[in-house]
Amino acid sequence: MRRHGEARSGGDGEAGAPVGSARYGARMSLAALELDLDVFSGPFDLLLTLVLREEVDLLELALADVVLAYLDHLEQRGELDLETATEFIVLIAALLELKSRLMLSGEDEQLLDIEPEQAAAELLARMLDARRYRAAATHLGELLAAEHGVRFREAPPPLELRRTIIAPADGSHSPELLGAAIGRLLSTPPAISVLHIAVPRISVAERLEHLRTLLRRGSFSFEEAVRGADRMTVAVTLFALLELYKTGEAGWEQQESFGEIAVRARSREAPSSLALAGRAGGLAG
Amino acid sequence: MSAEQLPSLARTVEALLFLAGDPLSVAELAEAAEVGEGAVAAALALLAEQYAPGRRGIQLRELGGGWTLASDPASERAARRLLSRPRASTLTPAQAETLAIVAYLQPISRPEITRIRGVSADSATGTLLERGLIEEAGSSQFGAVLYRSTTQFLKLFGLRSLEELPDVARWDPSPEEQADLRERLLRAGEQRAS
Amino acid sequence: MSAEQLPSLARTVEALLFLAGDPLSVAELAEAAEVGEGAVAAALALLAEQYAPGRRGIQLRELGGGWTLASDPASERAARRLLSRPRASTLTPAQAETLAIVAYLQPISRPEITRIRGVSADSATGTLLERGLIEEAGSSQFGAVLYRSTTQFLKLFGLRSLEELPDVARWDPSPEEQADLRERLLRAGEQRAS
Repeated sequence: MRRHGEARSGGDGEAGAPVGSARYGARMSLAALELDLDVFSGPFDLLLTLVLREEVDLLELALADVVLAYLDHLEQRGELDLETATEFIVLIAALLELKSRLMLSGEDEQLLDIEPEQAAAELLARMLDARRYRAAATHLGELLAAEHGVRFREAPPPLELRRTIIAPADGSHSPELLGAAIGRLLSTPPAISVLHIAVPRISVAERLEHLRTLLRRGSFSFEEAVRGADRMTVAVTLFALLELYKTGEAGWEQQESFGEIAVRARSREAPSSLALAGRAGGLAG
Repeated sequence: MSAEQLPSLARTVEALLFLAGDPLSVAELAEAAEVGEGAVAAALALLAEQYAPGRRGIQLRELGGGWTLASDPASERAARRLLSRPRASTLTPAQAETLAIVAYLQPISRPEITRIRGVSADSATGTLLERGLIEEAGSSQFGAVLYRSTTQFLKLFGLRSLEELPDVARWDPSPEEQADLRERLLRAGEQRAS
Repeated sequence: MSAEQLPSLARTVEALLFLAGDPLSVAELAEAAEVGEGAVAAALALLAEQYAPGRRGIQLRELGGGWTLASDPASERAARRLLSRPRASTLTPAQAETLAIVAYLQPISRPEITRIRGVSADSATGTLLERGLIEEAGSSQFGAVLYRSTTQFLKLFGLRSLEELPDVARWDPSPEEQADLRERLLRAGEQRAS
């Protein structure tokens, strides 16, 4: 019997039991998610729940449906709570990023450079942290509730008792305090890395041009076409290649998974030549 | 019902607690009354007896590093009718989480709070600042404003000091549950890699 | 010394008088406590006995057609010492920053201070005004109030004139930069805020 660490109270036991108030089915159904949207309060919470329900596969979850469910939910409520909406957007963005990483498994050296064990440890630490302070928040809520009805006197003391009669001593403050404050105000935060946002400086048209130039040689390897290029350029080049395939200008083949992709020119008249083409010669490694 | 005369120092301490809105420490009371701290402590003990819960409409509480007078919760209904404003006593989950993170990890910057919560804490931080539950406490080395909790926070949450907050580890899952979680995360990672 | 339990209504009336700053009429008390005026009058009589002059540090007084709690005049000396003690001589980081901006860039408007700090300077400006460290110095061309430092400021910081303000180069993270201080502070503030 596996003990489920829980994001919320209640629920336990064998497969399929609900996790707290999050009523997920064996597969996370849209309806269940919609119900849960009332109560979710952070992506780590949801993530924790997703991981605990190990049968949920993010790859099989249509995120567009989640967005639609959320929009329906908003419509039913008839009001837009900005805070919740912001959290939802952050959540959906986090899920999108996670899902895109899953789909690119292995390709993304920079982002998935860490060992699975390290990644798991890191994710676990973050989830536990979030969970810890969520529990602490509940505790604070209880403390506050226990103080219900306790009020403090807010009336200011009579003015005649407040009048300052003792002047603070001259020279009691150091001027250095002011210089240090200016120094703090002159400091700027380190530049924020926006590398992962990848502003597309490369256009598909540019890469089409590049591929067509290479195609005039008859054939080339994809590796050769993107040598030294950044990830964005690789992605755009792939789009360009798909475009060439669609127009019938190029075809490709790959002998084995993760092997070289050989691209060759294809005459528009004879698309079947692609299937017959063997491993194209003259490929640079 | 008898009400004998309080000793002079106890009366002074009572008057000071009545006038000051915020908790007063024994040292502050001693300085104002021009007596030793021991005498103040004795006067407070006497007052604590007078103001024991359930005896009067006012209670003596030790809160936020000092002593203060507060109304008896039993009078809340009448107080609300009189002052026609509810005691602001609820926090949204986002505010409570942000407050918990500040209370435990202070001083802490907004980006750090965001990293722990996994969602932005901007609006919650703003509300907590406005309600006087947290305040600025300088800047981090990267220029981000740091936050800490206030005496007002201790006062409203019935805490004598931050030490009264329980250890956060208390809410951690058991080592077995953590091991189990780690294993599942690993398995998820392996599935992804395959 | 005995301190028996006050009847429930007397406790409620005591709590209401404690919370309200101004005198409360019997009618107001009766309405808040949801009882008749006769019952309130009886409760007040009981409290008047408890709070008879000389017994406690707080007195019950009939003032301007209503009832109010006030501190015992005998505690006046201690109250003055408590309430008029020099304000905590330290400046909060927000106050120090605001004061530094005013000192170095005067005259300067509040919106500019806010832009440099990246957060509102209203509360800090208010405190500095109240403590006499800064004062108003006319209005900018856009109608915003301008601030400058005071003679009191110079005295408290042991400065003969503003010329004696320390050179900020010592604390400057990039002293090689050759722009006007105001311009650089504004730029840094905007970068931090973005």
